[in-house]
Amino acid sequence: MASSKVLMIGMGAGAAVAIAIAVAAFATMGGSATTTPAAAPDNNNAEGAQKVKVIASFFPLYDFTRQVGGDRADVSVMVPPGVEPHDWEPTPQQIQRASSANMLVYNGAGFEKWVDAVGANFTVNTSEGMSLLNNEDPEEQKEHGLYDPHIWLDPVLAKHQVDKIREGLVKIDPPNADYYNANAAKFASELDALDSHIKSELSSCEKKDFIAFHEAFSYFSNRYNLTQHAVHDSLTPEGEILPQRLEELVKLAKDLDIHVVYSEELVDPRLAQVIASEIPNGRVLTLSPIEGLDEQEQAAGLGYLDKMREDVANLKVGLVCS
Amino acid sequence: MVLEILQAGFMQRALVAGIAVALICSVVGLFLVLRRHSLFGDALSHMAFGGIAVGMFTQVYPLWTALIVSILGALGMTKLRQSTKISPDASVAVLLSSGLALGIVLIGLSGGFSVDLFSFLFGSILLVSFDDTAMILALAAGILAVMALLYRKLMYIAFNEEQAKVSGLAVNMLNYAFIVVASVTVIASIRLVGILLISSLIVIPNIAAMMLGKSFKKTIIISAAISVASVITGIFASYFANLPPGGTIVLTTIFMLLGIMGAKYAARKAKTVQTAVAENTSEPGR
Amino acid sequence: MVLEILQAGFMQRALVAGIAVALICSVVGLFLVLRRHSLFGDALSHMAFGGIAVGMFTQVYPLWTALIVSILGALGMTKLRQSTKISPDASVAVLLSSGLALGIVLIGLSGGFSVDLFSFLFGSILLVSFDDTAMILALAAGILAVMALLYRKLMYIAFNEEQAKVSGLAVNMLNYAFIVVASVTVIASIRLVGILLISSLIVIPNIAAMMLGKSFKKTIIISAAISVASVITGIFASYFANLPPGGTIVLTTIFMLLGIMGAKYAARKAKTVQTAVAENTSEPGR
Amino acid sequence: MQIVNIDRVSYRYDGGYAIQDISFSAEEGDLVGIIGPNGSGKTTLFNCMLGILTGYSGTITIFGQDIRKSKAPLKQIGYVPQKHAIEPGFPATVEEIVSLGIMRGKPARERIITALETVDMAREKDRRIGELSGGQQQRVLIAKALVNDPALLILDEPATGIDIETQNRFYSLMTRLNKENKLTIIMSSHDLDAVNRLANRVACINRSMFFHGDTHEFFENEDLLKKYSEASMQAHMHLHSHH
Amino acid sequence: MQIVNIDRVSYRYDGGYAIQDISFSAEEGDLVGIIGPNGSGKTTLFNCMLGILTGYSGTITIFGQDIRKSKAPLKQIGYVPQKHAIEPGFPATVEEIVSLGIMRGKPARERIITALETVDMAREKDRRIGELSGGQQQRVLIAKALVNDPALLILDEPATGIDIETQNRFYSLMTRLNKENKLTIIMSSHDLDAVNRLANRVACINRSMFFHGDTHEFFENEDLLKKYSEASMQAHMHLHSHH
Ligand SMILES: Nc1ncnc2c1ncn2[C@@H]1O[C@H](COP(=O)(O)OP(=O)(O)OP(=O)(O)O)[C@@H](O)[C@H]1O
Ligand SMILES: Nc1ncnc2c1ncn2[C@@H]1O[C@H](COP(=O)(O)OP(=O)(O)OP(=O)(O)O)[C@@H](O)[C@H]1O
Ligand SMILES: [Mg+2]
Ligand SMILES: [Mg+2]
Ligand SMILES: [Zn+2]
Repeated sequence: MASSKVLMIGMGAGAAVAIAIAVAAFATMGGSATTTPAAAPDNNNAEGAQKVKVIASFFPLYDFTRQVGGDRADVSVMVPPGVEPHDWEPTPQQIQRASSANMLVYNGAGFEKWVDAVGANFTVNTSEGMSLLNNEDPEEQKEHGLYDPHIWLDPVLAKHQVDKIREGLVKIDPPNADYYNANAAKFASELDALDSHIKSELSSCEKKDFIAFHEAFSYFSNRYNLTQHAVHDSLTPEGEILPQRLEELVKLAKDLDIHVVYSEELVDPRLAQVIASEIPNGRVLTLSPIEGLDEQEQAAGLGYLDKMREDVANLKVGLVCS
Repeated sequence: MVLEILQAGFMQRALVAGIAVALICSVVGLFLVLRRHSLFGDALSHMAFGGIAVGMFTQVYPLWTALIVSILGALGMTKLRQSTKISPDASVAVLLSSGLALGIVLIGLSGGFSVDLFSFLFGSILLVSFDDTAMILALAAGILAVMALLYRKLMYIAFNEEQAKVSGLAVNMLNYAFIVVASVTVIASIRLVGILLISSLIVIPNIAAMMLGKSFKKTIIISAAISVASVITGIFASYFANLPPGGTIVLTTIFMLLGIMGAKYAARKAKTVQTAVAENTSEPGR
Repeated sequence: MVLEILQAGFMQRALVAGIAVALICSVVGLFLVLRRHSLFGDALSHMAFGGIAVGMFTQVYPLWTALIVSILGALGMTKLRQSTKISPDASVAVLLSSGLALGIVLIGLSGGFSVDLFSFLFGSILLVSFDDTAMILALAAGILAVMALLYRKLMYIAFNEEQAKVSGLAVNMLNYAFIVVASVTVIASIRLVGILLISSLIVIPNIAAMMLGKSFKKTIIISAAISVASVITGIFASYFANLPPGGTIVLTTIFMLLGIMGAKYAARKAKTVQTAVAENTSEPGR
Repeated sequence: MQIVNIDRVSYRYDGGYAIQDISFSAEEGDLVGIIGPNGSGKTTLFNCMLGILTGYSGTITIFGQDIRKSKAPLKQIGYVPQKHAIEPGFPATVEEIVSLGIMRGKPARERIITALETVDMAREKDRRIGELSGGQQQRVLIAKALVNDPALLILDEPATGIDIETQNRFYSLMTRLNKENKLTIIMSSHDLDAVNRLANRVACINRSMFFHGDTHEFFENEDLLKKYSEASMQAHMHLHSHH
Repeated sequence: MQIVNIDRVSYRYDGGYAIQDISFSAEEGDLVGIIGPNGSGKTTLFNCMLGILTGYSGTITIFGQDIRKSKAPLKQIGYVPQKHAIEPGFPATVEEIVSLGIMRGKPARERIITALETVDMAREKDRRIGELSGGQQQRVLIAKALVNDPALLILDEPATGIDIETQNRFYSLMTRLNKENKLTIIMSSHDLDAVNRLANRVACINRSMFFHGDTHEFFENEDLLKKYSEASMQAHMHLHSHH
């Protein structure tokens, strides 16, 4: 439970209020969040003025866009570092900034409900043309749309996203088309390498079942023939976990002989810990849905590829791979 | 500088709406503070949270359920206090806890909810629209009119509820009426400026004013002046220092309070020294 | 059924930690309620928020800054109340507003924050670890021991601060000591069971107990019994009805309060009817 | 004209009866002294008459109206309570507090000043109520009761804590209002001398009423006086021996 | 042995001096009556003596200790305040409240009962303090002051609101404690009769002190008595004419 609301809260007024309504905050509802101007990356610096201004919705797309845009595009991100992007909402100032950018890159599949409100000059929906998984839960459909948005966690689909970004950049900045094409091709090959890395790493595992923190790994599981379970039976890491659900999870882990419960960076670690403490030899590892990196990770220069490799390493432990 | 910042429409609106909110919060707030309901604003926002949950659970427009549940909660709290010996601040705490628990349990029952609706509670003074400004001005005028009308009666009740009753005032009715006015003040203001600002504007200018004003009338006027000054100072400071306006306004009120306390203390010190000196110089003559 | 639910370690820990928290909150809470500090728990959690922001701003481990800033804030509040005529509930409101504003402004200054740290404020009774349970048991024992030691003195201060001072008690020191104990109680409990539960456990069992117990001792015992019973009932109810435990416990305390009020009312009614009957039957004989 | 009629009034707290079967009446121009030891029910009786306590049995009629049915009589009553816990920090001046008493007619400045003058407090009118000494506060509350130009005064130990000079002035004022303006006054007191001097009627209660009649009848009757003293000593036994 | 020594003590509130240049002392076994009209500074003086007000000038010595420097004397003082705003809902019994008074020795049950018996309240010991009548509460507070077996009693209008019988008992008790146990008592009162009967010394104040000496000296001196009455009438003028 706990946390998710807060996690989603940006800084500033939103957080203020959320805490003021203390429980509203910890009771888990997603957050209506706002960010102070200071929190958003500053893209008004002098040298950025000549480059095309691109704004990406959240971290993976920011990373992809940086790879493709290289030093010819001035890329910034909407959801600030360290903030859970599910149900995140921008402030009017952020909207204004986004609408002044040359291009807005977003995930689509219902992940960013605020896109229409921005009224961007030019938008790239990176999931366009993809065959998406349906959101099975009718209750959730109302809130989180019809589809499962977590496509970026499948390197093959990520390649598609990168291609969409390339298309977009070429369109708004034709003079640099070759540059962008070359960058995209280079990054695509790295994604291919990631794909085969995952395949080989997970080729000889004892188990197929794992317990993620929220249902972010459906595309991933389909691709690599795994079975996903989740602490939060939901496409978002929100909502209070109730006693019966905890018990179900413990039973599930015991039945499937699972000893690892996965947590995420942006949530309260205690939830996974409690479940782990109930199962024999239980332990908690991180399986990042790469929905946002905190400032330290970003400062350390970590990117999508590094995070995916970390995930694979951790998954190998849980799936007992040789 | 000042002129430049006043050109932005959102700054104009923030100032106008902020002043309106400051006025009603400080006037209504004096009575809340005297009734020992200082944290009513905070408690009511929690009740509003419960109300929003009710709305989502019953599929009714949450803004309305928030308003209705809040007012019912506030009336229930008044009833609780009137029919038991529970102290006023404890009854406020019961209101807060109930609202919160209600919300959480309903959310649990319905298995989650769409959070957009929470924007209701998370206003920011910079995001006030033109319509909002017009609305709060009209509402503020109405609230101030009602308060002016009930002024003497509410003052009597704040002074001594039992004596007011004995004098023939319909104390219970007046309590209900006041709490409805206070609820409307809080709910209307929350939407615009957020809960943080409300709670502080209710309390801090009033306790500062109570240190200065001897009479009730002067206390109200000083309190209104302090809160309006804080809002204006806070908005300008937040602009120039690039700080969140809500927090800056609150810190401004707190600095004003501390300043007034310091001034009083210094005055007292000076007097005591004078006294001591007078004592010493007069000694030989005795 | 009951046995089965007790097999899960998290349920056992929830019960043990819940009972410990219920005990300390109700005992410390009686004094908070009598001092008109009912919403101290809520206010302190806001101060803790400010403290976390200080930690992030100064790059110090936020748990410590939260604790330190909270305790300093609580001491400051005590100082404020002791050196002015501000009513206790208003001083609690000042604490709440200051903490919140401090946090918001610091977050604004630092341009954002990593939210993990907030999990500090957002405990859930189901997520209590073994270590947490041991910690809260030890802490509860310590807090209850201190309260037992200071019992008579704190009762005297709650009854009448001035008279306690005149009797030679070091009232200011005792006030500071108590507020530190209360702060530790709140901060330690928040991490485990969340702010919602704390605020309610501080207030509701105590106002219910004050309706029943004639003596101070009985009031403490009844209050502790009510809060422990609510925690146990609430946890079981939340399990069987699959509801959030925190909210369910709070609603249980509220139902107990309403039940006690109803019973008192019914008793009073019955008596009045008796009286009336007695009056009528005795009439002819006069 | 009958101003007050109390007919077989009883009230019980959780602990038992505080007053039982009290009956008496006051005509226009009466000054009734209510006497009785501590805990004998004087304040309880007043609280029933003033609508503070409602669960009494019996009937209380003031100005011909059953006060259970109409609150209108209250606006014509001036009341000085026994206890007045005035918040030290309450932000109002003496003048403002007295003005609260005005429930009939316009809250005119002169009325307030006049009322304050009768208790010799006009010079303090701009001070904060909470700053005054205990006796000064009591005087202000008397002024507040008088300012309304009441048709009935109910005074619960009004002279408590007031210095002798002011007591004398206050009692002369009561006598004057009572005699000249035919103002009806019901006053409780432990000061038997004052009751003897002022009141034309006495009601002596100790849970139930054991005397009601002319003042001189009471004070000239040694037996009654003795009974009063004894009652005084046994007062505390009554409430608890009966449940 | 000198129990209390007040040496040129003055105190000013924001409004001006409430007491100015007050000096007097009490030897062991003295019963000092402090008299003066409302607002003359009696309570202010007591508050200075008891450490409630600290910003006074001059020196107050109790049991030979400067009370500015040591709070130790307080534990041997029994004090009955003038105002006691007891919360109606405070959850404590009469017995528990009296037990709070015990600052020296063990809080033994018998001590409490004995103290309650002296004010005739032992039978009410299990009742809630808030349920008592005003006079009954005052009696409990007297018991609370006595239970500590104090070496000095400070009583601010202690008999206020207490019925005559109990007043008489209380005054006899004071006389007995004073005469037999040599207990030093300082008591303010508006009841000159009582002061005349009880006190061996009188301090008459009205902002400043205008008499201090033997009781009979004061009460046999028509001039002084007249001055007291006049002071009474002018009391309110002093504070405000001086700033
Ligand atoms: N807190 C205060 N602030 C300002 N002035 C005060 C305060 N308390 C008392 N005074 C003033 O100081 C003077 C002395 O008051 P004090 O209470 O000592 O009088 P007192 O002799 O005890 O009177 P009483 O017989 O009515 O009890 C009065 O004029 C009073 O108004
Ligand atoms: N709220 C209450 N709950 C229970 N008993 C009460 C309550 N208030 C008063 N009593 C009891 O009722 C009886 C009458 O009290 P009341 O205050 O009417 O006495 P009184 O004649 O005014 O006494 P006093 O002279 O001391 O003012 C007393 O025994 C008192 O203890
Ligand atoms: Mg009485
Ligand atoms: Mg006095
Ligand atoms: Zn996700």
